[in-house]
Amino acid sequence: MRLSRTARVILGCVTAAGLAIVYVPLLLVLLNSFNADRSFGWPPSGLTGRWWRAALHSDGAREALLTSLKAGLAATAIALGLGTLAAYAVHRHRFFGRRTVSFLLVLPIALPGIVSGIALNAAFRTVLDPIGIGFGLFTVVVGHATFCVVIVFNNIGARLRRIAPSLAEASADLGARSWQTFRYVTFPAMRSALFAGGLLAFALSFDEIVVTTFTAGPGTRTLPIWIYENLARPHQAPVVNVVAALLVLVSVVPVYIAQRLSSDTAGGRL
Amino acid sequence: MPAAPTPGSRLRLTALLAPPLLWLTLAYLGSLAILLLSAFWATDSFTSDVVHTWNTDNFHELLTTPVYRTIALRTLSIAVAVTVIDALLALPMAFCMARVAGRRWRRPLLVAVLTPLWAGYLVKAYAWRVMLGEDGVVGAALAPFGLHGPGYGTAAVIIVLAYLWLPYMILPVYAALERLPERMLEASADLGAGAWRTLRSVVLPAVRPAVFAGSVFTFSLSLGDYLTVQIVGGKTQLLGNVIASQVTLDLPMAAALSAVPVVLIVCYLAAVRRAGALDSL
Amino acid sequence: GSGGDDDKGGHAPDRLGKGEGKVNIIAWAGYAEDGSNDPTVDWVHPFEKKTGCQVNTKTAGTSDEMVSLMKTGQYDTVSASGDATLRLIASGDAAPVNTKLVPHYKDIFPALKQQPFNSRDGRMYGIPHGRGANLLMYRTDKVKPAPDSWRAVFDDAAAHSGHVTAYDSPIYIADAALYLMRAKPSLGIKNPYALDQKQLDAAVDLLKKQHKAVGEYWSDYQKEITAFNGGDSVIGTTWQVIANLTKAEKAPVKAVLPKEGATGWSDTWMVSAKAEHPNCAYKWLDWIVSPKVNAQVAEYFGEAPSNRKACAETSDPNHCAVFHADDEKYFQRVHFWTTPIKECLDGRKDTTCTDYAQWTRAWTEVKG
Amino acid sequence: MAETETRARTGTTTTRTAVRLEAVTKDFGTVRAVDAVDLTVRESEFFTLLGPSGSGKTTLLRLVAGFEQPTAGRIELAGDDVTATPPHRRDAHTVFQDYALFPHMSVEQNVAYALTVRGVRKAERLARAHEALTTVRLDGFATRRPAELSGGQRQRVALARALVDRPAVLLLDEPLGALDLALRQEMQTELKELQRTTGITFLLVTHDQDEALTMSDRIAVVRDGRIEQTGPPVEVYERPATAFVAGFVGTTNLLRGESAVRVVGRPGTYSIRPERILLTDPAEPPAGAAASSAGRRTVTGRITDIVHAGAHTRFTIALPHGDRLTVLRQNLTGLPQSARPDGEIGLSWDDKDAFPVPS
Amino acid sequence: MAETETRARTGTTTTRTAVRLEAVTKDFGTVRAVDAVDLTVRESEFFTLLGPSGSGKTTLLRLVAGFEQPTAGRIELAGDDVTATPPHRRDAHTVFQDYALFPHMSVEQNVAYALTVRGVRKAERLARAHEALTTVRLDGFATRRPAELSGGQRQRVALARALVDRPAVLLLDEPLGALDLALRQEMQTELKELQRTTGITFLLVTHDQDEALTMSDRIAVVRDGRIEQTGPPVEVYERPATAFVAGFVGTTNLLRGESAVRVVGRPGTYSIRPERILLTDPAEPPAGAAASSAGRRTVTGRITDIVHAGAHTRFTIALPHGDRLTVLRQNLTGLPQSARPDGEIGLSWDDKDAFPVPS
Ligand SMILES: Nc1ncnc2c1ncn2[C@@H]1O[C@H](COP(=O)(O)OP(=O)(O)OP(=O)(O)O)[C@@H](O)[C@H]1O
Ligand SMILES: Nc1ncnc2c1ncn2[C@@H]1O[C@H](COP(=O)(O)OP(=O)(O)OP(=O)(O)O)[C@@H](O)[C@H]1O
Ligand SMILES: [Mg+2]
Ligand SMILES: [Mg+2]
Repeated sequence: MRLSRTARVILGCVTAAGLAIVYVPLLLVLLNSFNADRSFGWPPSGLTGRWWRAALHSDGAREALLTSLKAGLAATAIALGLGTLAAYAVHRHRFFGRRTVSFLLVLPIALPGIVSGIALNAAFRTVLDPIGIGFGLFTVVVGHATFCVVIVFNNIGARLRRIAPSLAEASADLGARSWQTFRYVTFPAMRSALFAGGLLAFALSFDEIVVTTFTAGPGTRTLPIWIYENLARPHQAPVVNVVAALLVLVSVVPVYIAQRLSSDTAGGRL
Repeated sequence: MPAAPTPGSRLRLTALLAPPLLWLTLAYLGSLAILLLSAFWATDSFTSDVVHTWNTDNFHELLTTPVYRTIALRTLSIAVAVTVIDALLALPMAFCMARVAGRRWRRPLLVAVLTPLWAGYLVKAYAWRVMLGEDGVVGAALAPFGLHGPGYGTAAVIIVLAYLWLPYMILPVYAALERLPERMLEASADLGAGAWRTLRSVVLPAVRPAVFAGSVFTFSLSLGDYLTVQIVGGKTQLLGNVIASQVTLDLPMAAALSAVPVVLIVCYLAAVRRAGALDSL
Repeated sequence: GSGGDDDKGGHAPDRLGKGEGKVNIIAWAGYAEDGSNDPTVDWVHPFEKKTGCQVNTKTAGTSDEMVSLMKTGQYDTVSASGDATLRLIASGDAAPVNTKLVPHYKDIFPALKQQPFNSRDGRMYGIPHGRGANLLMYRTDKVKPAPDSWRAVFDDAAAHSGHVTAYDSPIYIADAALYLMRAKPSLGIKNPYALDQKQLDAAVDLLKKQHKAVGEYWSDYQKEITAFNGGDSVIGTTWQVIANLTKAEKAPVKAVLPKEGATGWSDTWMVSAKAEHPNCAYKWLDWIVSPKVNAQVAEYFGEAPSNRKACAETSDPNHCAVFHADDEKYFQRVHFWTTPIKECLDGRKDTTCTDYAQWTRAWTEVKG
Repeated sequence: MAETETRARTGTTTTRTAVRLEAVTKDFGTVRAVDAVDLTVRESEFFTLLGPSGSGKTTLLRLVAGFEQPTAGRIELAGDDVTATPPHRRDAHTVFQDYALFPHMSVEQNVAYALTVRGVRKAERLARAHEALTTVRLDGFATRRPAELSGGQRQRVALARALVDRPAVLLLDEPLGALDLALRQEMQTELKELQRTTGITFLLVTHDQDEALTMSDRIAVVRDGRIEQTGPPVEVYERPATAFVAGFVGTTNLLRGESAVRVVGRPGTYSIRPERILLTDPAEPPAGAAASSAGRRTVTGRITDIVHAGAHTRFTIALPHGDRLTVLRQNLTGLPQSARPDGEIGLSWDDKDAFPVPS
Repeated sequence: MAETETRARTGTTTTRTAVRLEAVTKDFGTVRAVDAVDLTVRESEFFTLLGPSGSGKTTLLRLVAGFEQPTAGRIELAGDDVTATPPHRRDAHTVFQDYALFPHMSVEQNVAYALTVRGVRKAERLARAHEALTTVRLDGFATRRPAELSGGQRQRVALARALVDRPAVLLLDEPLGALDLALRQEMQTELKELQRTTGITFLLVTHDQDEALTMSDRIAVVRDGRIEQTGPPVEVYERPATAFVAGFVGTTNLLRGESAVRVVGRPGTYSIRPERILLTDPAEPPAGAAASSAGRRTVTGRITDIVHAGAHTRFTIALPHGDRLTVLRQNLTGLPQSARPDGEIGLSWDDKDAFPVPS
């Protein structure tokens, strides 16, 4: 479609404006991480680097980051396994209730976090507690994995739709067993989708707070929970800004890699 | 082309489906069932202990108390508004990214849209709180035009939620636009349609499922949110807040309240599934 | 526990054994600092070093959350406020405390001992930790003349429409009741936590009227500070510490105890009836009210310490004065948070009072 | 003992039958794609399945390869029942219409794949891959990716990949469909040559009659999941078993009922191939020795269309009662004078060229 | 005034020229897809661009449609310079190779699209859409979705969609490429018929020489972005301007250098069409009147291959010095006795059939 120059300029402006709006709050976060004013007063009363120093020495933030990484990685790993299996079943097989499966998989992410959270909380209490498994990292991982599965499912599904089924057939035809077909043909073809899906799942888990609140045990403090607690602490809010600013800066790398790996697609699907 | 069932493939299918479905059922659907079941229990009003006597009082109260209806409607309207705003923003942005910007620009633009997802939901919400405050950036930016910022309240909630969920809308719409064959657009132009016409008759119908897919996120995430409301909502109260405030006091009532978004979202999903949204997620 | 109501909550231990090496705590933000947020603020590590009890802290945002967390049975001890304590006692989630096993108990201000919100039938169900009043804060540049009555946020709230703030919890209904005690004696309110249906309705009506003028309800520090700092809120309830912090940001604010008195909170460290680590829990209780630590917490969090000797340990010599720690006259005007129950707390026998569940629903309605 | 003997005997037939289908039926839901097909392909034969779109050719091939399970019936490869054998254990390789090359592997890796999954040592693997690439004249392309090849080159890589471990049977699903005509003709010759030199059994699927006629040892014409006729190209072309075969394999003039009586002189259904009709000036008797002998039929008509199609010219001729005949004439010598649009023209053919077909 | 006159004059030429390209060049980066092409298509003409894959045919068509902007040169439609006109303002419609039907619209809506965007009233729109659908014999399918149609039906919908508002020029990019042979031949006839009855100028792109030869009024043979020859089918076939054209349009025996001297008897490059060579028994003189007259050349060879290709048989014959000739023979009468594999055979052709081509 050939757009007129004006149309292109307008579209460009809307996009630029949109992106600007997306980034203004982030810039503010960055700015506030240097704001001498503890409660983010606007305009800043002065600039200081003490929050950055404080953040870099904050064991709490470091531990929370570690917990979040652990939870995110574990949940992503489970999601990758389960999501891939489900995507395979749905996209490479025909069976009764095929569409219901994708419907059900979407539920955990579509239902409000608070509903999922209290449901999981209630279930863990009635089921896990009696057998001696308390709330902790494990329960957080279970909660996160549940809504991460659909992300992987969607990414792998989209990829499977584009990989000609004849590739796997050609492999079998040439004498490859199922696992060989997976190792030599299917997995390489899906690798970038796995990465993109995994990254998005990880990001989702990394930023989750509601379900986490209801599934975390004592001492299990993920980064968002740490942020939540520290926003309510008298002297900590600026340190939170430092952490957030750092996260944004650091996250560009994996996001960019994911985009590169899956340059043929939109790179990640929700 | 999905293969038809044969004995061998049925076994494989079972092997493939069993783990995810088992997980889903045990970890999630089971939990949901337990929760919804507990909506039929009562609570000791003083100790907040759940009393296991079967009754429908919670639902009765839910349906007869006007304030719940008001809150449910307000929540629904906010979710709809957020979804509409995001769709209106995402369409031109995704279009520009996928079809107007040069190939070299696509990846950086997409990265730019995705990166904020990592900044932390609470941090962003608090940043907006600062921006929307009386002396905030928004007020300062609007002042020269003689305008006031929206302050804290429903409008602020809509703005911030729309901001938070925007990437979730852009992503599927972008994917759909990128997949749209150039041929379709050429065919339309070839038959005499100008850019606007092509947009309306060819592009929009093609991205509709993707918009619905994105709306699954914007709609349901808005429907259940309660933290953003606490931060910028002023005195606004949404379903999520009511559920959150009841959870610790009266779990059965919270469960009954939870049934409201569950029903809304299941209906919504069923509706958009027909439009092919679930395949475009 | 089985059997009668009295058995509920189990028994206090007669003597302590060896530490279990671990203790799980539910606390308000700032009550159990381990230096991870600010390396200079740490009274957890010294405790761990001293007792060998590893501390796991869960920070709760509201009293309700504390109650529900305690119900999981995974925690040994909690810093419960008065609007949670009775519920924990009644549900049997909290056990009575043998104060003899807490050596520092003897230095606690007597006014905090054997209170309706921390004891039952003469038995203490926890160790008092600290207290504070819900003050009236206002922007001196925007609110003139300086208010001295809650009237400013109730009947006169319209003057600052859109900029009034209030604490976001059902317990705030007591603030309205407190105001009505004086403003509408005909209602016959004796105790703001003992309201019959009629009295509750009156309070709710008042709050609904106030709702029109409210800009936002606050529930955490940060919100309240930014709101007053930025001028989004100009008048409303506050805690002393918030007032101090806001002033430190150079915002023109002032906090007063209005002439009607005020509601307030007094936190109590309680032990779970199902505690897996009761010995460490007792060690924690004693540690946290020891003069030095009690002073540290009180200063960091911004409250009046409960240990008389703590006033000598504060880094700011004026701390106890600022927070009226030993000013019993001051605290006589404060009605500490207590969970409203059916049985009227003011002693009325001819009527049933409204309970917390009803307050919760009423609060939902107030906010609309 | 008795069993061994039976085995041995089956073993003997093995040397002659490469593929055998017995009463094979395949349903997709309510669609019967393949309907009780019996088929025997001999060893080292170039066998073609020819039929219109949707007739079930691909399904037949996929049944042989093992990608589909028959609803009923039995499939043998080299005398062994493979009905329940998965694809990777059948000694048959497929050349897919879309080639199905592995995009992330080099040409060499693609070709060596069948050896890789069998665990053949790397050195041998590469040697044999290069040998196969040489066979298809692509030895210079070993390290390229499939995306860097043209259509014809990809086609050859697919061929090399399927040939590398010398399967007993090669299954080809319209392997030339995506190529342009010149390339297609070139590849036809190459394929035929390859089959001759390797001695591998080729089972080809196509809807292009020219391809089928020029390449095959035998053809099976498929229609609606059934085989209408099996035989060598000449037989299928010259003696079509049904009107459908007559029409689908080559163009023909089909004459039925009244028309048959008028034109052929007898009732029934007849096929007269356009190339069998001789054009003459209406005045003159038909040229050549057999001109007016018995067994030759002559009619007169009017030319309505003349299309020059390169090697031959196609005439459409209207007979007096509205019948139409198509006549093909090689562009070898000059045309009869009257062979111009609207001209009167004489047509003649040998009686036995009006071949009766069951309709 | 002067300008009006110029306009008027241009207007006069309009009645004769539908499409004109003047020195049109198109580069994609460093690839020159179209190289200084001059081309004139007359009104109501069926004009075909014929060439191998990658020769630039599609690019030429897209330049005319307006999807691509030429790097240099000028494009006229009906005498008007449209070089800078966007596609939706050019009076030409395209039938895409993959049809490019709008998947979310019914057949009817697809066909009516050109009218819809012009704001034609609904009643008229539907009436004309149905008319167009009737033209392509699809009137029963109006409410279906494209996904519910077969390939041939989709092709016809695409055709109806492009025809509905009677554009001056119809651009067709290998419209029959995806269809099977029988259907393709049927559609060829229909397309030709449609062009005749509507009088619309057709500009067709194909790589299928048969299609080009049988359908076109004129053919342009494209190679590497240039036009090698333009002319009516017979001319392009019979008098190829270059060796490339001779080889690409129909099969031919190209004889060069030594071979030419040996076989044709003269130095140079010559093309002898396989159908122009007569097979005789080597003993007998060639049959017919011109047998031994001057201007006829006779040689003897050995048959190496005989392929029965339906209407004709293709012989490959080895001449004594290693030259090979392909000979086509219509299956009209019996073969010479020696026409069997490995048999000695005589070949003869008219001297003027050995056509010299610039190489
Ligand atoms: N997986 C499938 N599910 C349902 N129907 C199918 C499937 N595969 C084939 N069919 C149907 O079976 C019939 C035969 O299909 P098949 O692909 O074998 O035909 P074909 O002869 O190969 O046609 P073409 O020349 O178009 O490739 C068709 O009607 C087709 O729609
Ligand atoms: N958009 C493009 N970008 C870069 N190169 C292109 C583009 N389109 C075409 N080309 C190149 O231009 C040349 C001509 O391509 P074109 O598609 O016109 O050929 P064609 O004759 O239509 O071939 P085919 O028969 O395969 O369709 C080719 O070398 C092709 O690679
Ligand atoms: Mg097929
Ligand atoms: Mg092309």
